[in-house]
Amino acid sequence: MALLEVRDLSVTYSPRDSAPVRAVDGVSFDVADGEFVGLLGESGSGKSTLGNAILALLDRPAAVSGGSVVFDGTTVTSASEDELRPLRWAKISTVFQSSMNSLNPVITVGAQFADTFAAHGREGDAKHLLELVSLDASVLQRYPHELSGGMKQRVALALALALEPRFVLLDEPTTGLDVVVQRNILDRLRQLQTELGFAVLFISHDLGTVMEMADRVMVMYAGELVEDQPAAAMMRHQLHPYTQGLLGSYADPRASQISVDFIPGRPPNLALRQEGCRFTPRCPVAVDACSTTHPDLLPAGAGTARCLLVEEGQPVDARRARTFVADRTNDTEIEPVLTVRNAVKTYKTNRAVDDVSFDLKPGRVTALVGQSGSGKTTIARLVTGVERPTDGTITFENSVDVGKLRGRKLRSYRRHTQLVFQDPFAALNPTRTVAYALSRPLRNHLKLSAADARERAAELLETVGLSPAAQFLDKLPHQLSGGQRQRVVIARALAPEPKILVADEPISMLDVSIRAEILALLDQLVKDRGIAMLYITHDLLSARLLADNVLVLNQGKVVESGPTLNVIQHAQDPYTQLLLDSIPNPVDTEPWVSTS
Amino acid sequence: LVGCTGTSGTNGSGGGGTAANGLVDFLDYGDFGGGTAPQANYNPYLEATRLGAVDYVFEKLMVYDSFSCTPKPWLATGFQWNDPKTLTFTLRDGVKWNDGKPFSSKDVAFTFDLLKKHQALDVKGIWRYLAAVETPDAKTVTIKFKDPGASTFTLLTEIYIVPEHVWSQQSDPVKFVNAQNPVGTGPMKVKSFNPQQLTIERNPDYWQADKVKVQEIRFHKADAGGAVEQLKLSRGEYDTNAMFVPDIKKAFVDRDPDTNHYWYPPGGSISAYMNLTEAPFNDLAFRKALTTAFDRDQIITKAQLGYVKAASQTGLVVPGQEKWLPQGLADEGRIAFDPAKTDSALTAAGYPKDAQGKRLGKDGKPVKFTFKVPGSYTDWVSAAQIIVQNLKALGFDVALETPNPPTYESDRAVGRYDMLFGVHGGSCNMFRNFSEPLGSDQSAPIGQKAASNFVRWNDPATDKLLEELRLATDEAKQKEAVAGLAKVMTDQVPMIPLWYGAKWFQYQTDKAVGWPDEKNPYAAPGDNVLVLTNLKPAGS
Amino acid sequence: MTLEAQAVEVSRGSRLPGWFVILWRNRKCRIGLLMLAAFVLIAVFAPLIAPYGPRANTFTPSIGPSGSNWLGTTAQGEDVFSQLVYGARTSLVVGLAAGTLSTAIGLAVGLTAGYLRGTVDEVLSFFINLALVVPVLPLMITLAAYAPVKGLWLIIFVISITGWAYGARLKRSQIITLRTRDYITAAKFAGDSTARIIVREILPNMTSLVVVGFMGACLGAIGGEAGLAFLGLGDPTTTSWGTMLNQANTGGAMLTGQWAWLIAPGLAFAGLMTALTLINFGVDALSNPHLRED
Amino acid sequence: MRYFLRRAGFFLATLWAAITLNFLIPRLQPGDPAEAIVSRLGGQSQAIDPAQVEAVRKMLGTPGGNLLTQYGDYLSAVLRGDFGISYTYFPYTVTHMIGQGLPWTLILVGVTQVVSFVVGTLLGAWAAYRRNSRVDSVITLGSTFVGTLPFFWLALVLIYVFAITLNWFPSGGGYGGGSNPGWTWLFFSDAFQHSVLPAVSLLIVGPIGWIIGMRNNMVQTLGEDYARLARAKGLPRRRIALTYGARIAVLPNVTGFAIALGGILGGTVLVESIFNYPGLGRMMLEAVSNRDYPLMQALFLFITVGVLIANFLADLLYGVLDPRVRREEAV
Ligand SMILES: Nc1ncnc2c1ncn2[C@@H]1O[C@H](COP(=O)(O)OP(=O)(O)OP(=O)(O)O)[C@@H](O)[C@H]1O
Ligand SMILES: Nc1ncnc2c1ncn2[C@@H]1O[C@H](COP(=O)(O)OP(=O)(O)OP(=O)(O)O)[C@@H](O)[C@H]1O
Ligand SMILES: [Mg+2]
Ligand SMILES: [Mg+2]
Repeated sequence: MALLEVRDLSVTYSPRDSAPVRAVDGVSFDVADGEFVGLLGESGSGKSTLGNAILALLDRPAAVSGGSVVFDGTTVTSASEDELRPLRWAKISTVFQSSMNSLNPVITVGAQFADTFAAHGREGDAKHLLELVSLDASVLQRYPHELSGGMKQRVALALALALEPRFVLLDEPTTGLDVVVQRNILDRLRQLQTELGFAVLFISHDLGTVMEMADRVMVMYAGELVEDQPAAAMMRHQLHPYTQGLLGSYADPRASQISVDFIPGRPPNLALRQEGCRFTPRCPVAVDACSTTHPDLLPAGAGTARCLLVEEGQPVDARRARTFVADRTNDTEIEPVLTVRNAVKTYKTNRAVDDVSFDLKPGRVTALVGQSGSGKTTIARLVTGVERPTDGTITFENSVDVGKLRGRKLRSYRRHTQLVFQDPFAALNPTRTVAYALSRPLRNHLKLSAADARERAAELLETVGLSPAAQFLDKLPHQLSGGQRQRVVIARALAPEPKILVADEPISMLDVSIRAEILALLDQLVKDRGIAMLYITHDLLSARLLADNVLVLNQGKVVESGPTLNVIQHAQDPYTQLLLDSIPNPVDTEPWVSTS
Repeated sequence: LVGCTGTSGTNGSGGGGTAANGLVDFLDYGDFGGGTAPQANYNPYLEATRLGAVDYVFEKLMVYDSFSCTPKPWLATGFQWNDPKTLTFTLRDGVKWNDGKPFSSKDVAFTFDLLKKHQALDVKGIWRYLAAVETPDAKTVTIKFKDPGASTFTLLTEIYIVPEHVWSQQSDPVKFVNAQNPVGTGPMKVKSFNPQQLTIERNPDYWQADKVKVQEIRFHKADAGGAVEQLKLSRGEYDTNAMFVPDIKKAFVDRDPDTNHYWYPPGGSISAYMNLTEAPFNDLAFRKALTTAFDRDQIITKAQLGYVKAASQTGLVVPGQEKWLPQGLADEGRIAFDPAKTDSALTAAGYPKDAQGKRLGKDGKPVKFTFKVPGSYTDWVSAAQIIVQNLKALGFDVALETPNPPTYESDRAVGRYDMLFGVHGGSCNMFRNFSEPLGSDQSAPIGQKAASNFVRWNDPATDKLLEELRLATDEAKQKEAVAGLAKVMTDQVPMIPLWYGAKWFQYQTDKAVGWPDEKNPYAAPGDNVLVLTNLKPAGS
Repeated sequence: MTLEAQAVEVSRGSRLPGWFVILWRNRKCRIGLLMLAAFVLIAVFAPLIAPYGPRANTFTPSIGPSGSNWLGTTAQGEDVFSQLVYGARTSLVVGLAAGTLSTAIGLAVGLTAGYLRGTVDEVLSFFINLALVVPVLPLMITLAAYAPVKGLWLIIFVISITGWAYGARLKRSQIITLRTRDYITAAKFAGDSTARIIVREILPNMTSLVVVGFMGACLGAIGGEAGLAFLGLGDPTTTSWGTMLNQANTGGAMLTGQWAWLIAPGLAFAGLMTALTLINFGVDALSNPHLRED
Repeated sequence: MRYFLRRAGFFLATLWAAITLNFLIPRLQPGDPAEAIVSRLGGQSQAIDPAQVEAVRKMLGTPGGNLLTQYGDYLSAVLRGDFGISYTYFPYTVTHMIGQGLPWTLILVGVTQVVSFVVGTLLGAWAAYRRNSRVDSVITLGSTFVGTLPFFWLALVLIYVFAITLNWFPSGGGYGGGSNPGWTWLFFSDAFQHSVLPAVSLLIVGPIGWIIGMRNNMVQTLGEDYARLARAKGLPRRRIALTYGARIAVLPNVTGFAIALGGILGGTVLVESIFNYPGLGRMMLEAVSNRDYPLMQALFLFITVGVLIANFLADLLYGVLDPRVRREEAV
């Protein structure tokens, strides 16, 4: 008997405000003792809901609407809170998606450990636990808010292991953390898991990480499991078209030739019942039967898959749909449109930007990579005239001193320099339509009439691939998917026909499957319009895909720069190497090559 | 819990109130002044903040029966005008201060000098008129006036006499609260005080101790007019009180008709003041027409709950002051409500109604004016509403305004109004009763603060009558002048008296009898010492 | 997702504004809204519902309930029931007017302070904080006692003047978070003017806060009016439940045992306040989604 | 330190503003305190004697000099703690009068506020703990109706029923006339008797705000991740409700409470004037209606300073109770 047996589990949200949503639908799987299982899936596919159901932590309006969860012989789904209590934490513990918020803010870390031990009448050594996650014992006396994000995550992990459980559920335990820190924690986790031998269900949508860490990987789509295979097998051969698309959006930036795929479209509305396969609308290889027949999760390959084509034994290759191949040239002859020379920005005593020099050239992308807090955003602010440099110069078209612009002049400079925001959810006013958002720069900077602006807005939408544009003009942001929103944000930045586009981590908030799509779009725009782009990211893969040149930033200083491939393949600086090492590497040594 | 409440245990009416010595054990009185958190203060000149006991501890040379306006011998047995500017009082023998020291003319002279030295204590403004106070001997006080002093006589009788041997020790008599056993000549002494209750007890050495049949008076702190106080009164917790009680008959009298009584003698006149400097109020015919315009009866029954009487147009308070009325006046100068008469008189005077029923002025435009009333005086507001109704019925375009009292008072003083209420008269000083509202020296140009002639009546004939009244020492002459002034009121209508303000007075006869009432109005309710010396144990 | 976005989401497919839909979904709030609607109807149709004018003093004073005067008469011979009906008008007008006024002041001050920051913010924040620590009731009493003219508008004015600060503070802090939102920066990049940004980008995102503030101000204003009127600082010529209570108290309702005169305005007042408080449950849910599933 | 300086700066600036406002109020008012005093003596139906007004004006003394020197004098007097002499209680000083009223207000309202807070918070926590149960409905709906009853009206009804009809309690005042203030058992029991009705009427309407506030906060905290984690950890429900729900949810209420305590002096006007209770609230109403500017000014200052101090303490308290508070942002 497996440690955890999930059988045909369904979870339904029945909010008073809207139609019920079946967020988890007929999910079945087992987890054996000591096994490390990954759960992949797009945002909203029901991963956390499934996790909560396993932990018996569902709250109104969510409820188990079918099936069962049996943990170590106890039927969790029907047990009372009293029956569950001995199970909780002693045998099954968890680290939540947002462990930043999962520590009680008003009691010390030590008290939270004590609390945990006391609830189960156990003795424990909190210091030792903290050592396990490489934390100092002094952390015990501190309050959560006195810890950094990474420290909190580690405390949460240590807390989860406090009673030596047999099963730990990790729900995106490292989201929101710096790449380097994230790497550190995950390494530690894997190590502990091998040492202590607990089973793990690891939820994430970051497939690089999951693939690298897990023994076995399950993929969820729209509330259903669509595939379940050992990691290695899945790396080699993905059964389901969705999994193929998902994995296609990953590549190793160190490879000399790389390409990524993406799946266009968005997942179905779970409130509506759908005949047939849920992936049909986005599936590049769908056949007629897909939209009528609902496939079952059946054995295939090294595991199971939910696809009619797989069922019928047909070869499935969904990766041909859209592919984005990094194809950057490098020449130095072009006249720069913006030059930054020895720029320094000091906040009080903190030199956020320290003697940075670079050029932006039309039709070229310069990437700015670095750890969190290394000064990337500050440079973007300097370039766009939001902040003035403490020292050094920023010159636009050899004549305009950006650091001295104010008022009207600054406004006209912004006609040429636009910003693409990181978070497409925050960058659009939730109460204003797409047409409004797009028409503002057109009316202000290009002085178009209202009617012309609307027409132009429609063209811009087409440019960023939102067609037919008329369908989008009068939508409010919440009616758009993340990818669509990001496209609107880009369209808005393009509206005044800028010469410089600054993109501050424009894809970090998006699902992996959408990222490549946006990158392809940016790449095309730069090429077509000869825009000079400053692309800010901590993700070397996307820098590799998009940028001609890369600047590696550490504590405000440029530690390495040059043509992207050069820098990545022959990193000189130890910091650049650290960044490169932090990239999850599912296929150990040789770069992953797709098999078909 | 019943009966544990401190006050209620000792309260209550019924027999048993009379002690063996023929005295009433104690009487429960109402409020004793001094604000809501009273502090011991028996300085009789600090009128604003002293406690009610002062009236029983200190005495005056003469005591006025302020109902009929007759002076009664008190610390002085008599007085005599040597000449119009010289007045001599003869003091009573055998009067002692309640600390045993004898009372003499020295104390009287000291008192007057005290007021001269400390103007803040001279609340009656007596030294406006005095030249000197002399004491030829221990029993005689001679008062010299700057001008003929007949009109100042009542003021003199309002001065409490204080002991020299106590007060001369005080460095700052203005701030002297006299809190410990205040020394006076009066019928009572302070027994105990806390902010909730003030108790005074009989002074056995009082010069007319035989007339004081009450051993103790207890005053109880209250927010005057509060509903709870009314309830307490109606439950018989007070032997006497002076407060407004709605529906007094049902609420109080009917609960025990044999014991519970009230008497609300009239005070000053409340009149409609018109701004005589502006049209149409500067037109005598107009004013005269208006005298019949107001439904006084409705004001009395609705706004004043029937507690008051319609006022005489003469400005005199009848029936108390009926002896001052001019001859041949119908119904003591009271004017009946007769809107038809007003209507025709107005039309005759050149104020016709137009087709829409709007009253037109001499300029042919509709007459439009405001009536102001202090917003927080609810009964006045009700009265004003009736007046406005009356005026509207006559075709006037009148608006009611309800400013707050200080604004109202300042508007009235500077003449920034068309029509509003004013109070005048009611005291025993006939000169003041008429000079204050009518004397041209009490007036001021519009925009400046008038002392008390708010209507700005400016009439040499009136001033002449006032001067005669001021100087007249004998009563016949005074009556003649008062009659002349009363005629000014009826013939010239400088203002239109509507009703007399009531002096609230409720009492119970189960413990003590002899309270003044309509049948035996030997004093007005506020004449405390007169009342006290007339009280007798019930059933005796 | 921001609150407004949720609200928009919730109201999808209906013409009603999102905040209203959220309010209506809440059971307590729905009861409150219905009760309020009843009061509004009574106020609007007061002349039809009340048998007599509120100030018609043609009846025998101080009598108990009878066939012609359902709740008896006042000491001045007015019909208590008619006053009760007309009193609803006063309370609602005060609530509405003072609510609107203080919300407007709060919005103006909060917006300016929050958006402009710097010295302007320092100065305005100081005034906001000052207004917050100034004791409201005493200030109200003083203002009401010393204002040159009595009247309903004075009361409304006084209540607004004393009641705007809390809303201003809330709005200021919300605007401070809003103004650093990316979409505001985006609007700057789009070349929009400050005024336009405030009006078109920020304000629409504050509707729920404005509703919250307005409800709170209404509640406070109605209570404040009644309290002032009860203390005798109101306008005796307007008929409100507060003045009714004041007159019942001074007019000896207890003394003459006219319980109806005393009880009715109190209950009517409590009814209206309950309605508003119940609505506030929904308003709380507006700003705190945790409370939505009640 | 910076935080402290900022707070102190605000404290002083507000104090100064309050003092200045106090200085200006009487000078902006129409009418004359002397006239107000005299007309109060006579009642509305009596003519005012100008001589009397003059004497009273002399008694009160008028401040000399131009506005600026007056302001200087006033400031220095206030700094010396000299608030002058009350007009209503001449020649007693304002300080003396405040000393008379303060204990009553502090005890009556202080005690009822504390009880309201404790009861309200407990009930609110209970309602949140049993959210959507019958207990919750009874507590929230019941307190809503009871709590919205107009307080002054409630007071009248209580007086009518318990003081007048049943005669269980005295109808007003701080103590009976028969017992003299002092440290005697008799006086205390008498004072207690007198405080029952005012206290009850305050207690009936008092808790509602705390109930609803606490319930809302706690519903929120119970929905936070840390409360969920506590459940996952297998902590007993009650313990979760207390240390993870109530403990955190009560924080905003505690600050609110400190501020409410600061505001009690201002909030007692109604209760004290209905029950004729000898505290500061009633004194303030009296001072306002009598134009007793010195007393009024001092009471205002007193109340403002009370609120300010309470705010200040609330901030400090919050820092102690809630380790999250980043104090720099608290201003
Ligand atoms: N309280 C709720 N009411 C209604 N629907 C909800 C609620 N919470 C979640 N859902 C829906 O349930 C579905 C699954 O949500 P869940 O949080 O499990 O996704 P997830 O896979 O964990 O996503 P993410 O990667 O973003 O964490 C989503 O479509 C979401 O819209
Ligand atoms: N307004 C500011 N005042 C003070 N310090 C600042 C300010 N803005 C940024 N800093 C500091 O400057 C440094 C660089 O910050 P910046 O935001 O540019 O980093 P980043 O590389 O964009 O990080 P991330 O990847 O987390 O967005 C950080 O140490 C930050 O704390
Ligand atoms: Mg999740
Ligand atoms: Mg950044």
